[in-house]
Amino acid sequence: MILSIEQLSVSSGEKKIIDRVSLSIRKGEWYALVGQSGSGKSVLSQAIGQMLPSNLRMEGVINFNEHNMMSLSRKQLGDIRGKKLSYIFQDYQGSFTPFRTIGQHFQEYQKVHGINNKETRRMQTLEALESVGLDETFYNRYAFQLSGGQLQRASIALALMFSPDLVIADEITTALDSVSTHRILELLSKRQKESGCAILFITHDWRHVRRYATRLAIMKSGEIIESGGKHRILDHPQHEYTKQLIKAAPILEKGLPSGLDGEVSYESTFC
Amino acid sequence: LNNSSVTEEEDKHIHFLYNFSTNSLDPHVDSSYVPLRAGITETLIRLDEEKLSIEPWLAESWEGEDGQNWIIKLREDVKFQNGKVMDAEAVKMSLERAVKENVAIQNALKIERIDADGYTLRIKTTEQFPEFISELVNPNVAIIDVTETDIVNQPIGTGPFKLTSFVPGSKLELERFDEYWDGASKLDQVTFSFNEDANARTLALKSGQVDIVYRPEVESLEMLQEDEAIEVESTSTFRVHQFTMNLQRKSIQDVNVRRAIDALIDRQEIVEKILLNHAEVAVGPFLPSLPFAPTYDSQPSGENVAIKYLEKAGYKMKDGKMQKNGEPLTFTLLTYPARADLPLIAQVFQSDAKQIGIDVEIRQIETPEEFMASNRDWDLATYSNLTAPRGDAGYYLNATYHPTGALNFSKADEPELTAIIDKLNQTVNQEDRAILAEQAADYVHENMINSFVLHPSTIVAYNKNKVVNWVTTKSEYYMITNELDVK
Amino acid sequence: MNLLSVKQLTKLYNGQEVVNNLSFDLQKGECLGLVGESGCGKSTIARCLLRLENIDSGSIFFKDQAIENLRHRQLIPFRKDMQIVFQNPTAALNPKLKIKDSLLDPYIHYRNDLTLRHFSFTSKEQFVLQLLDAVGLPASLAGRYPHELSGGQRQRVTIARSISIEPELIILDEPTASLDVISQAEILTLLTELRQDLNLSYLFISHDLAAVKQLSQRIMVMKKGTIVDQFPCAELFDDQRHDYTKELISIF
Amino acid sequence: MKDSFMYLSIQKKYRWQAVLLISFTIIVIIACLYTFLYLRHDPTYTNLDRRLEGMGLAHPLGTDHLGRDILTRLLLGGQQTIGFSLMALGVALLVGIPIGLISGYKRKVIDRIFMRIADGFLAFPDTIVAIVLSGLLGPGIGNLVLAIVMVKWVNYARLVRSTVLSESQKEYILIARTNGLSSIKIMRKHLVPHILGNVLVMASLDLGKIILLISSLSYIGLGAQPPVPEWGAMLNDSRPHFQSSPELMIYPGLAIVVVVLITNLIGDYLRDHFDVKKEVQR
Amino acid sequence: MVRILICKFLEVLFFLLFITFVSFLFIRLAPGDPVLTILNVDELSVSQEQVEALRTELGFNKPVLVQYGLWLLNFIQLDFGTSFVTGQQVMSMLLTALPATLELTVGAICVMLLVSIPLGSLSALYRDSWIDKISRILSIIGAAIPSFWLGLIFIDLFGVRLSWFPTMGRDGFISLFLPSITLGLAISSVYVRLLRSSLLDSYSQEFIRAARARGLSEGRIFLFHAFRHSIPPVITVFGVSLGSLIGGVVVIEVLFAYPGVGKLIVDAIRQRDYPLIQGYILIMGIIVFIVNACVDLSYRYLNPEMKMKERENN
Ligand SMILES: Nc1ncnc2c1ncn2[C@@H]1O[C@H](COP(=O)(O)OP(=O)(O)OP(=O)(O)O)[C@@H](O)[C@H]1O
Ligand SMILES: Nc1ncnc2c1ncn2[C@@H]1O[C@H](COP(=O)(O)OP(=O)(O)OP(=O)(O)O)[C@@H](O)[C@H]1O
Ligand SMILES: [Mg+2]
Ligand SMILES: [Mg+2]
Repeated sequence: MILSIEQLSVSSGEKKIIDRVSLSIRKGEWYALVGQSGSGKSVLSQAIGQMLPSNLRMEGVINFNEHNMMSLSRKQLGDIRGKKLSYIFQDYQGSFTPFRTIGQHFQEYQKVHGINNKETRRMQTLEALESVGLDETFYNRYAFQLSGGQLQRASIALALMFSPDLVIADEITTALDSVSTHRILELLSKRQKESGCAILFITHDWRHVRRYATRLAIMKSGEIIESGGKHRILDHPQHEYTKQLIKAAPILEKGLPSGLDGEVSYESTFC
Repeated sequence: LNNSSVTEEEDKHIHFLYNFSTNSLDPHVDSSYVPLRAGITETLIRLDEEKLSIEPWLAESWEGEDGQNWIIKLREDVKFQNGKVMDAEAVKMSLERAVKENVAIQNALKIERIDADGYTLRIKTTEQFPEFISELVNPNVAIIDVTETDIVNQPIGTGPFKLTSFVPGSKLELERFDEYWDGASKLDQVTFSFNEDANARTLALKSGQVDIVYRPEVESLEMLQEDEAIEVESTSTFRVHQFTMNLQRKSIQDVNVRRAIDALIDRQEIVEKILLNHAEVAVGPFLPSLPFAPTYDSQPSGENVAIKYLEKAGYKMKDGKMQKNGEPLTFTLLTYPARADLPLIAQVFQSDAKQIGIDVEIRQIETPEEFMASNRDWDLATYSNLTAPRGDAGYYLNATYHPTGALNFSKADEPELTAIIDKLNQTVNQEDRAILAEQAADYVHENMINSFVLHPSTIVAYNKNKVVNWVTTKSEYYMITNELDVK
Repeated sequence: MNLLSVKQLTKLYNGQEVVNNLSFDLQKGECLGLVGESGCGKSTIARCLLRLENIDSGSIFFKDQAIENLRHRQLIPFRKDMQIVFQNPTAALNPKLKIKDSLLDPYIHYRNDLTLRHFSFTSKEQFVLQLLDAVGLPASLAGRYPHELSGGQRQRVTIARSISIEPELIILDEPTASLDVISQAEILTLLTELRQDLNLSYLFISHDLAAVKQLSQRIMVMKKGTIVDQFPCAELFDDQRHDYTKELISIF
Repeated sequence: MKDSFMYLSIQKKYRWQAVLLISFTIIVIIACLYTFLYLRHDPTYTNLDRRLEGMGLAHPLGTDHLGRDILTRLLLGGQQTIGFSLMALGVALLVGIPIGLISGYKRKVIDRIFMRIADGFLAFPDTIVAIVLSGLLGPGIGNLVLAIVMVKWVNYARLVRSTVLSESQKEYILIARTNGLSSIKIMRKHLVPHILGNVLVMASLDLGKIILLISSLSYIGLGAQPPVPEWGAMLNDSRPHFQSSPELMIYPGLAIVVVVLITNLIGDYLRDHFDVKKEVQR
Repeated sequence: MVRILICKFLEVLFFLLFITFVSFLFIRLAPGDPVLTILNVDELSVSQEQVEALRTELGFNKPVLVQYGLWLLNFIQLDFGTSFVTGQQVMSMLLTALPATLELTVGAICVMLLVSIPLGSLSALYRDSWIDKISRILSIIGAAIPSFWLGLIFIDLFGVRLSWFPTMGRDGFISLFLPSITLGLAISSVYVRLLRSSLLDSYSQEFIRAARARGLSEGRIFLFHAFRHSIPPVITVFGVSLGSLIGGVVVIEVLFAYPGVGKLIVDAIRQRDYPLIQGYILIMGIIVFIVNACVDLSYRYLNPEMKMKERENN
């Protein structure tokens, strides 16, 4: 068990944004979180890394790697964040500070996590970029000089740099077109297999759940209404809302409601 | 005054604070006259402050019976601050430079030719010009060594102090000139600085930053006087604050209206309450102590007198307004802020006039001379004028009452008066001149061509525990002298 | 009869061909799907067809009349027969206008040249209600401002506005891209119904193959400014499809 | 800078401020109206026997150096200062908004010409223009207003222009164009309501600046003329009495501070108000 | 590259022509002229013919355009004319006074930075805390206080009552304190608020969240990410409000009898010293132009996006 959340509530003033949610993620699994817009998925994901805005209060228990996240000092949190637990956000452009180059981001990242030799840092950066298919010309580029897909790849490289135990990916492809989306997810899945990390994958798109997830949870209005194995939920949804959600998904070909055969292998189109 | 007791043993130093600033020290051009006032330069002729007549200074004597050919003998013991001897040739060059650099001086001196011979100057004026010698009092005719290169920042004169440094708009540092012809000063150094804000000047004296302050804030004098260490001196000047009447305006053309206006001006109260007694009530243009100032009978004044004059002129009070033929009497009164008391006088007049049903519209302007000359849609103007800047009445009478005068804003064109002035311009003899000037002044008063309010005083405050031999002059020309000393 | 026919349309931005030599026809009552990855020029085509953008070469025939060179005034009779729905409904509604005012905007301007067949009303209020009803929105929204609506509701409002003058052609530029799955499905259903009820023609732009397949009769596949494939919907899974089309299918 | 707000984004917090502001404003207006309708003292009546009196029943705030009632002058000065500032602002708006609208919407030649002119105007430091202009035209509040208009209109034109430029890229303007609206109608119906918010915010913040500018120019003697009791001019008049009767400078100074404070608070309030809406829209 | 230089050059030329022409027009069309001041009518007798003669000599009777042409001709030869009042070269007068003004301005900017950076940063970092509230109240009040009034209070307090600083003039470093503190405080309230809101804006950006997620310390985030991102709006406002800063300098210089260009120009306006006014406007225009060019350059440095775009275009 990498992460276990028990009875977590987040509230803003009187209003409860997340209401007693429990959830656990196992080592190396791809855990999908699906649900209505504004149901609190992003808030939940930020609560895990203790990154909520100051006006939100939270209670409950978050255990990450046997640490109780709530009781850690800022320093300890800083060590965990980025090293053991890393994030990829939807807004690819915004994930990079606009006036620093990609290389500088990697450098700074390694520096704060204790790698002191500049040359080592540079080598590792190039390696990491290489692993997501970006060559060294990207090292000195700024975020605005990369396409959305390239930036998301850089984010992935950054997030997986220290082989974290858990990567939280919050709607990382909604801003990309379908072709790029596909390539990014393929890459993420490949890198996950290599590094063995767990992924908390927040999405709206059933196709991605069907293709990559092992388990999933469904959120609505701050609560998890259903959770379990992928096949169980896709084939036998219990909750009314889940049924609606599945029904509403656009279908290209007939006969693939469960996604069982969605895992057909096909040529990876990138590289 | 905490610093005042700390007088330096080895260095005798005085810090003087003046109320105008200048960006140039060119003695021939700078109209703030700082080089002369700071004791750097001197003129050939000076004003005797007691007798209020002219006396030789760098000159020894002069002659010029015909009023056109002048012979000036120079002192032979005068040296410039660079050690050169001041002879007639140097003076000639200096005068020529003044005329060349300064149109105003060129106009004022009317020099046709100068000949130099040892220590004697022969000067011919373009026309008969009896005031010529008194014009030489003008600080812009100071004698400097024109062979020096940087006259603007480093003028070399003959005065008791020589310049060591100059910060434009801020201050001069001066040092004793040991070879001064009239006996070197006992002071080692003098700082002559500028500040145009009267408050700031007062504050500087109070905080002990400076020793002598020229024109401190009138309102703060009481407070200054409470300080044991501070002496406040006040001396009337040759200046007069007057109401200029625009004789081209219909209502003003009536002498009774002019008299009413004159009667409305509450001089005593203005002197007491606005200038806090640092002024002298004026009836005519010339300071009473001047030899040619007429004596006047005391005249009734006040609202009732004014109303009587107005009734004589055909005005009646109706609906609270002074009217004639259904037309209410109103005045447009010009004033300008450069002399801070003028707008106040204007406002007091406005308020007083309102009491007898006359509406006065005050219009504030920036440059009064230019405005009054080019705009004629005003009735009255507060104006301040030097009436005998160099101890002679010729300048004021010519400028203000002669039809061709540049300051004749009343547009006075009285043949009788013009004749007196013309005659004055031909007369060389001082006594005869005085009589003519008096006649003119009487005529002005009789016909109320302008109305005079007061002669403002120059106020100087200084630290009497330190400063010795300070003299406040009427002409305001002579400030830092070789006599000045510290205790 | 071809409602719209485009011949060799080319559009340059900064000297670069964004739309390159493109030709296609659109029949009356038909829905033509246009797919392609982002940045391939789909929105540019939409803007060119409406003449919001001047084209660099080629011709556009609307109801067999060339409109590529017409001026503002001359275009008005054509424009009242074509409408557009944009991807981002927030930007497409003036935030300072109430919903009802936004809805009536086109009608007010074309009112004199219009004869409405489907909508009949006696007052503007009534018209607004009919429009809202047509897209399945409650009447209570009429008095609100756009920011008080959800994304899906806003998109319905823009659709309602586009059908208010009963145009013959509606260009739908990714109308569902910013919505969640449930709203997406609802909008697609709504569009299908409206097309049948009002006999509309659509040019449906999207990069979502499934959505396009659901709505259209024919599909065009676009890549880098040119059309690489064009086929009836039923032939989507045929073998002779272009490689790019196959890739799109495969990643779906 | 998209949202520069001074206060919390929680709306409840605004309420007391709004109440405070409105009551302040009303007090100021009433005070000015009071003198307008009923003057107990003639603001120009000088009484040299009663100069520099302290507070008292007859003169609640005492008298000035000419024995005039300070309260009356202060309140009348409020009318002058605020009135002329509003006038300057109003004229600047009337000039700036249409020019900005046209140049932002029409672009091309008009815009280019405008931009050049605006650049030129911006090259002159605004306060300097005001100083030079009112110095040269002669002191007087009319000239001062003219000078302020000259330097301020550009700001509004620019603000409007940039708002219009960014708004007219938005799709609702495109749609309005496909709907056959003429340029004038688009400007009137779609753009004007949009710029009003921004302009209002800027104007209310500007008002304070203009009041300060008018009074500082009056203070260095370039503004209102005596005996008009403009606040800056009152300050200037009281300068000689700074040592002996500092209250003469305190009253008008405080009056300026309070009024500028109020206009600034209103400006901030409006800015937040408009910003909060924007947040929701996003 | 050459083309760009030529364009820039033309732009500068156009700009100079514009401001000199407009200011020339204003100056000459305004009522009043310096002839009577030059002739010192206050003390010397002058006849009306002499006045007219001087007016003709100085060319005031010629049409404005001709006067401008003549001025321009001299200007091209780098001759800015001589002051009517002092007879000195206008440029040398301005250049002697300029360092004082620059000192004052730099001093004021330093004060402004010293006040607004800590205050603005703290109130953004500790939003809604007491320090935020206090700095907000201070900055609102600060924006409402006329600078000359503040200056008088300072003079009274620190100059007279406490005698810490000289009240006037320019006499070494110490005399710089009061004027630059007054001016600095007067302008800093704007920047406190600006920096605060700009920082808050930065902190609401996604990249800050991303940096936190990477485990960077708050101090590092502030220094290397948030603060730098907040500078451009501050600089923009600085460039735009440079004019009012220069105007503020005038008021302060008059108040403190500080011998800078501001005091020079107020005197020049009073005396209608045309060449000096003209020269002043020209110099200030150039300074504003240079500063704004620097502001543009700093954008390029702060915002790599602009720098790259520029490079592509060349
Ligand atoms: N800082 C905050 N203060 C107050 N409320 C907040 C804050 N952040 C989020 N919320 C509220 O919490 C709720 C959940 O937001 P969240 O971003 O987690 O939704 P989501 O499930 O990620 O939705 P989406 O699919 O659209 O991303 C929303 O109603 C939102 O308004
Ligand atoms: N006004 C413009 N100026 C310059 N280039 C433009 C302009 N508008 C669009 N482009 C460029 O034209 C290309 C096509 O843009 P377009 O918006 O038509 O793409 P799209 O297919 O609609 O993409 P998306 O699916 O993201 O909406 C893009 O590369 C874009 O950068
Ligand atoms: Mg989210
Ligand atoms: Mg598009």
